[in-house]
Amino acid sequence: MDFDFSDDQKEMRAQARRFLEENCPPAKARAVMESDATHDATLWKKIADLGWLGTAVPEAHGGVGLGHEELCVLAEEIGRAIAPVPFNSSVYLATEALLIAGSEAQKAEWLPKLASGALIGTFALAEKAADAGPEGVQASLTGGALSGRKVAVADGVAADIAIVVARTGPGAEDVGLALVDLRAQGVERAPADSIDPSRSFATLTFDGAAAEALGDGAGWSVVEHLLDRAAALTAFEQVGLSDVCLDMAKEYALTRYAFGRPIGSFQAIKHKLADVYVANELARSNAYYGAWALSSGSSELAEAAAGARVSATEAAFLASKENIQTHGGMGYTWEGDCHLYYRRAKALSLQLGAARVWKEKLIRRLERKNAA
Amino acid sequence: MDFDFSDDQKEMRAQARRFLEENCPPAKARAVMESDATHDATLWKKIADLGWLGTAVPEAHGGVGLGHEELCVLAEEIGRAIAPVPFNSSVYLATEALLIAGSEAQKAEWLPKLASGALIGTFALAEKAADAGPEGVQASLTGGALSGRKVAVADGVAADIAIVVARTGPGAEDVGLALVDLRAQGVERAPADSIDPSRSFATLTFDGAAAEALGDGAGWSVVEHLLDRAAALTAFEQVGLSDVCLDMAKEYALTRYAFGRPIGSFQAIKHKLADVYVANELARSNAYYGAWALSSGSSELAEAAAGARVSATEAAFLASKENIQTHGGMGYTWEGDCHLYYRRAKALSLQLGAARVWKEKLIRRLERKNAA
Amino acid sequence: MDFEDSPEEAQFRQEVYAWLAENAPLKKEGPSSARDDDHGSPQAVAAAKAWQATKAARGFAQIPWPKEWGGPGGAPIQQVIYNQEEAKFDVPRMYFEIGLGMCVPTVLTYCDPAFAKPAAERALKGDEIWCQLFSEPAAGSDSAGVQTKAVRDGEDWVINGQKVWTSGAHFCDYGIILTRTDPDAPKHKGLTMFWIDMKDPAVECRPIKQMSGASHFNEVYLNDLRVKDSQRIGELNGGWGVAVTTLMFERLAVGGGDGGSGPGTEAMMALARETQLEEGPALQDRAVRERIAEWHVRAQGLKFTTFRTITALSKGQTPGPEASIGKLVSANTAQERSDFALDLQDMAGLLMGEEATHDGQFQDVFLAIPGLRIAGGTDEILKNVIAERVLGLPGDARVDKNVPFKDVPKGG
Amino acid sequence: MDFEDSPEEAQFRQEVYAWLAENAPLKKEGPSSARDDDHGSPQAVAAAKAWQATKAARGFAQIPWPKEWGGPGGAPIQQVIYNQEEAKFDVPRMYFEIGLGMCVPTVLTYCDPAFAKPAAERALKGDEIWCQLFSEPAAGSDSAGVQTKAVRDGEDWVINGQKVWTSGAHFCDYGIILTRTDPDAPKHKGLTMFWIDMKDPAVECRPIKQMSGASHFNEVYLNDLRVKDSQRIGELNGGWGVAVTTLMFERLAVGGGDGGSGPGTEAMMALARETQLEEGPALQDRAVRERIAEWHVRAQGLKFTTFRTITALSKGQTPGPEASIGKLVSANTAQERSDFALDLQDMAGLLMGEEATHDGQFQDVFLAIPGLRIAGGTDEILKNVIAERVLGLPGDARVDKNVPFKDVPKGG
Repeated sequence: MDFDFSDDQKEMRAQARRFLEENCPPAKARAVMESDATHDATLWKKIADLGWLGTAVPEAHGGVGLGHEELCVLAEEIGRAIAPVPFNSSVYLATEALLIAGSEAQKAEWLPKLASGALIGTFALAEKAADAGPEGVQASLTGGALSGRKVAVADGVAADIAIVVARTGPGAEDVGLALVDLRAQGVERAPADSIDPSRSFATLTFDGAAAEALGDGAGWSVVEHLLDRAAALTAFEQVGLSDVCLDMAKEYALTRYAFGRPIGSFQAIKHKLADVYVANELARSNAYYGAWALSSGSSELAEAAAGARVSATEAAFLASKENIQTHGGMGYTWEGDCHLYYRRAKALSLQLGAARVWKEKLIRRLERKNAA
Repeated sequence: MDFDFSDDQKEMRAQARRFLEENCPPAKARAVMESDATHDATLWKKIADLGWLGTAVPEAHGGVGLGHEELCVLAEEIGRAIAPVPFNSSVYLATEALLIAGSEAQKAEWLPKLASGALIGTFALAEKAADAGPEGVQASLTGGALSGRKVAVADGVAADIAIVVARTGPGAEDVGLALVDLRAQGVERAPADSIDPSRSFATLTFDGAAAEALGDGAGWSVVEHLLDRAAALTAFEQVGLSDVCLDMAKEYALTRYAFGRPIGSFQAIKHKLADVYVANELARSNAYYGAWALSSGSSELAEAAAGARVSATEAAFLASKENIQTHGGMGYTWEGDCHLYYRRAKALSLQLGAARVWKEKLIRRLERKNAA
Repeated sequence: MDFEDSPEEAQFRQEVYAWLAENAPLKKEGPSSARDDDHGSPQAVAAAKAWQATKAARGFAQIPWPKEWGGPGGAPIQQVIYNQEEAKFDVPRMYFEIGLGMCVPTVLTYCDPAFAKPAAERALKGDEIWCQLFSEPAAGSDSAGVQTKAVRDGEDWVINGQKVWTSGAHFCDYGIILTRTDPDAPKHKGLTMFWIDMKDPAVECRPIKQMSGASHFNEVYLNDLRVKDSQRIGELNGGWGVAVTTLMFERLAVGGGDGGSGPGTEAMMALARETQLEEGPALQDRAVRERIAEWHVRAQGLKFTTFRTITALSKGQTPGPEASIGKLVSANTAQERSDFALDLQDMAGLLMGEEATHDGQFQDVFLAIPGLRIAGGTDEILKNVIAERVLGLPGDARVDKNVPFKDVPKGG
Repeated sequence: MDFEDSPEEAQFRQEVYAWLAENAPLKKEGPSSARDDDHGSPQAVAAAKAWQATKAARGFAQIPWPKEWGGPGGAPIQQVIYNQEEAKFDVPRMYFEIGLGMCVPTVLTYCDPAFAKPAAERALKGDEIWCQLFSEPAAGSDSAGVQTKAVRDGEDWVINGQKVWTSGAHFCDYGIILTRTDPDAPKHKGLTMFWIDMKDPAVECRPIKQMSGASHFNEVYLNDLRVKDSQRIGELNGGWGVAVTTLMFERLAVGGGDGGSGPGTEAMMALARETQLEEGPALQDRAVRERIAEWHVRAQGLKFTTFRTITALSKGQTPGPEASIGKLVSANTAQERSDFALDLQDMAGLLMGEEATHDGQFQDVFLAIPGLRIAGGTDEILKNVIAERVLGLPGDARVDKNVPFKDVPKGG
C-alpha cells in the first residue's frame, strides 16, 4: 500500500504552489471578477508554457505524457489559487473527451492545440435548470450540423472549440459527444451572469453549426464516463480550495483579538475549524481514491469519482461559508477575499452537477456492485 | 391573539408538576425497567383518582369534561416525569378513538371505564418493521371475529381492551378500527423486549377473537385522524421530556468542574445547550399550534399535528443524546438516569410512526392546501 | 389558547388594511428580491421620509410610543398587527427602524427634554433620521472594545476614531456614538455615549460594499469631531449602561412573525414543482420533500415562537432574549435552503440574473445570506446570549476584566 | 499512488491468512452484534490468553515491537495487514490491546529492565494482562485532575483513592496508575506514575454497568495500597510526562481501517432493501438513498484516511493526532445511522431482541453508541485536540495553571 503522492509528485506540487503564489494571488481572480475579461490571459499563457495543459496528454499528441495523478496534483493547486483560467473546461473536459472518445484523426488535430494552449476547449451539456441527464438533451447533431441551445457553459465565450452533448437519434440514450468549432458560422454566444464572476459562463446557441461526432459518437455512457473523470479531477480543485479556506480562517483566528485574546482560543471557533478540518481530510482521502481509480484505469472509477465529488462538495461549502463566518464583518465585504472562495466553491459544485445527483449515481453504482 | 395557556391551565400544570415530582421521580421509571412490572400500578391509580384519564371525556361519559388543551398540559408533565404508565395508550389512543369514532353505545359502555381507570386501553396497528400504512394491514375483522398479529403494541400486556386496525374489505383503504376485549378467547399476548423497558410492549395474536367495528368502522382516514390527535398530544410529552433533558444537562454543567471551572462555562457545552434550547423552543411552539388545532377542532389539525410531531421528535432526540454527552462518563452508565430519557425519547418517536413518515404526511397536506 | 384576533384586534387590523390600501400599492406577487439596489439613494430616502410622515400623521408610526414621547400610545400588539399588514404593501423599509427603535428612545430616556422632545417629534414624522455608531473594526462581537476616543477640551469633547457597520450613515441626520473616555479604567467602565450631528464636516461616511454587491452599511470616520458636553447621553463613563438600554429597546421591536428570511416553503415548493429531475418533478422526489418539510417545520416553529412573544407583549410582559433564536435559525435555514435551491437547478444553478430561473432570486439569497449570519450578532454571539441570559450558564473565562482597557491584549 | 499491496506485503498477507485459517474459525456472515455479553468471564479470559500465546509463538503478537523488547521486530505495516486479516476471523479481542499497546511499552521505557523485560515477555505471550488506571470520577476530560493520593511512608508509598473507566480491571494482573504526590504543586507538576499488582487485596474492582447493559469497565478503589518506590515509573512528580508517553503509544496503535463503528453501508442497504415503505422497498426511496450515500462517503473517507496513516507508518513516519478524527466521525455517523435504521422500521423500530428485525442489532448499536461518543475522549475533547495539536490554535483561557492543585476550584 502506498496511498500518497510520490516524492516527485510532491516536488511538482511544491513548485506549482510557488508558481501560483507568485503569479496568481486572489487579486487575479478579483481582477477578472471586476472586469469584462473572461479569464486571466497572461496567467493562462504562463500555465500553457509550463506544459500544465498537456500534463496527461501523450507526448505523441504534443503533451507532457505524465499521468492523471500529476494532473490531480495541479488541480489541487489551481483550486487553492482559485485561478481565473479555463483549466477545468479545457483540460478536464475538452482534452479528456478527446482522449477517451476522439478518433485518431481528431486527437491528432486537436490535442496538440489544446495541450499547447493554442486553443481553449470547453464542454456543454445543460440546457435548463433541471437534472442534466440524457432526457434533457434537445440539442441535436444531424448530418454534420448542430442545432440547439446550451446554458451555463463555462468559458463559453473564451473557448475556441466545444464538446457538446447532442442527440444523435430518437432513443432515450441516443446522445453523444459532438465537436464543434465555436468560431464557425451558426454559433452564437452570449455571456451569462453567474455566482462566480471570476470565471465566465455563456449561453451557446447553435443553428446548424458545422460539427462532427467525437469518435464513433458513442452514447450516454461516454458522457457519464467523461463526467466521472472530470469529477475526480475537480475534487482536487475543491479540496485545494477547502484547505485554503481553512488556512485563511485559522490565520485570522490567530491574529484577530476579541475579549482580550485571539478568537482562535474560543471553543466556538476552535470546534468550528475542527469540523472544517475533518470534512477536508475526509474529502482529501476520498479524492485520493478517485485519483488512484482515474490513473490506474480502474473500473471503480465510477464509484470513486462519485464519492470524491460528494465529499469534496460538502467540504468546500462548509469551509467556504465558515471561513466567512470566522472573519465576521470583514468576511462578507466585497473587498475581503472570503467571498471569492464561497462563490468559486459553489460554482465548482454545480458545474459538473449537484451533489444530490452524484449521491444518486453513487448508490446506483453500489447497487450494481452488490448485484454483481 | 392569545397563543399561550390560560392562567387556569398554568395553575393546573403547576399542580400536576408538583404531584409528579412527588409521586414520580425517575426512580419509578427505573423500577419498572428493572422489574417484570408492565407499569407503575400505584401511580396509575393515583392519576386515575385525580381524574386525569378523563380530562377530555365529557362528564356524561364519566369524564371531567375539560378540553384537549388541558390534556396537552398533562401530557407535557407526563413527559417530564417519563411516567411509567399506559397514559398515551389508554388516553390519547383508546379513549380518543372512542371519542371520535365510537357509537353512542360503545361510548357509553367503555368511556366511563377508561376515564376512571377501571380498564386500560391501547391501540394496535403495526404488523412488522415497515411503514405502518393501510397496505401493511393484514389483520382482518370478519363477522365479529378478529384475526391477525400486531407487534410493538404499547401496554399490550397490561391493557384490557384494544382498538385494533383491521382490514374490513378487499379495497386498499378498506381498513378500520375494531374494538376487542383482550381478556377474551382467541387473544394471545406475549411481552416483547424494547429499547424502553420502562414501558411495556407486546405482540398480540388474534385468532378469531370476538371484536366489533368501532362506530361504523370507517376507513383509513379515521386511523389517520386518530394518529394526528395522538401525535398532537404526544408532542407535549416529547416537549416535556426535552425540557427535562435540558434542565438536567444545565444543572450538571453548572456543578461539574473541569480545568478549574464549571463545564457550563465552556463554549462547547454552552453552544450545545443553546442548540438544544432552540430545538426545544421550536418544538414547543409547533406543539402549541397542534394544541390549538386539536382543541378548536380546526381542519388545520392534520398539518399542525405533523409539524408538531416532526419538531418534537427532532428536539427529543437532540436533547436526550446531548444530555448524555454533557454528563460524560456518568451519562452512559446504567445507574445514571440519562439513558432513561434517551430510551423514552426514541420510543415516543417511533410509537406513532417515525419522523420520516410524518414529514411525508406534512408535505402531502401542504400540497393539498396549495391545491385547494 | 386562541389563535385568532380578538374582536378589537380584528377591528384594528381592518382599519389598518383599509388605510394602507388607500395609501400604498400592494406588493407584487411572488417572493421579493434579496436585492434592493436603489436603497439609500436621495430619491429613495425622500420617498421613505414621505411615507413616514404619512404614517405618523395617521398615528401608525411607533404605535406603542407613549404620549409623553409624542407617540400614539397604542398597544404593542397593534404595532405587530400594523407590521403584518404593512408587509403586504410595497412601501419603503429599513430607514427608520434603528433610529426610532433604538436611538431616539435612548435619547428620550437620558437627555434634556428640551432637546429630546422636539428631536423625537422630527424623527417620528420623518424629517430626520438617526443612526447608531457602536461597532468598530476592533469592536464587533466584543462590543465594549470601543477604541474611538472622546477627549475633554474645556466645555467640549473632541472625538477621533472609526466606526463601522453603520446602517445608512450617509443619509442620517443624527447618530448616537459610543466612545472611550477613560482608557485607564477596565473595558466596560471607561465608555461614554454622545449624540452627534452626522452632517458635521468632521464626520466622513464611506459606503461598505458587501459581497452581494449591495451597500447597506458605512464606515464612519470621526476626525476631530467637536461636540458639547450637553450632547453627552447619560453619565460620564456610564456609556456601557446606556448601550445596554439601547440594545434592550431593540429587543422590544418585534416583527410580524413571518418565519424567517430567504425563500419560504411556498417558494421552495414552487421551485420543486417546476424543476424537472431525472424521474419527474423535483416535488415528487422524497429527498426533496423531506428537506422542504424539515425547513417548513423550523420556519413554522419560528413563526409560532414569535406569536408566543407577541402574546407575552400583549399581556404587558417584556420579551426576553429568547427572541435571539429568530435570526439564528432563520439565517442558517435560509443558507441551507438557498444552497439546496441552487442544487435543484443542477448545472444551471450557478446562473444569475436573466438567464437564471426565478430571476436568480435564489442565487441572490445565496450571496446575501452569509452576511445575515454575522450582522446584528454572529451565530456564536447569539448562542452565548442564549446560554448565558436564557439558560443561566456562566460566562467564559475572561482575561479582559479588571484590567485597564489600555492593557487588554488587542493583537496586531 | 498504489492501492495494492507491494509484493512483500502480499506475501506477508498470504502467510498471515493461511496461518489464521489453520488456527481460528472464520467469522460468521452478517454484521457482528454490538453485544458481547460473555466478555471478561473466566472462560473468555482463558481463551483470550490462549489465543495470545498462539499468536506470540508464531510471531504475530505486537509485530513491530523491537527485538530488545522481546518482540518480532517487524514493520508497522505488517501489523496493519495482520489486523485486517485477523478481523475476518472469530478470535478473542479487547483483552491485550491496552496493556501491550500502552502500559507495557511505558514500563519498558521507564523501568528497570530486570523487572520490565520478564514482565513484557509474560504479557506478550498472554500469561498476564495489564490495565491503565488514569481516569477518576473528577478527572475525565480533565485528565490531569487526578486526586488519588500516593503518600511516602519510609521506603514505600501508600495509595488511596478511586479510579474509574478501567477496562477489564477485574481480570488484569498489573496496572499502571497515575497518582498525586504533591498537591501543593500546580496540577500537571505534582503527579507520579506507579505500577501496581491488581491482585493485591487493597485493590477493589467493581464493575460499571453501562446503559447498554454491558459491563466493560470497572471502578477501582485503592484502600491503603502499599507499593515500593521501585514500582515508580519515571521521576517523582514527573507522572504527567509519563502519561503523555503512554498516550503517544496509543496513537501508534492503528487499526485496520474498516471505516467506522456500527452498521456499515452494506447493512444499511440490506435493511433498506428488505424494508417495505408505503411506496415500495426503502432502497427505492430517494431520501433513504441520499442518506445512505452520505454516510457511505464519510465511512469511505475514514477508511482512506486510515490508509493514508498506514502509508505514513510504512514510510517510517509517526502518525499525528490526525487520527483523532476516526472516532469522532465514526461514533457520530453510527449514532445517525442507527437512529435512521430504527426509523426505517417505523413503529416496530422500538423492538429489541427476537421480535426485532436483524435480531435487534440496530437497536443494540443505538443503545451502545452514546458511550462511544464519550469513552476514550469525548467529541469535545477530540475537537480540542484537532484544533490545538493539528491546527495550532491556542488553548482556551485557563484558570487552573500556575496555582497549587489544592487551590484549583473543583466544584461541589
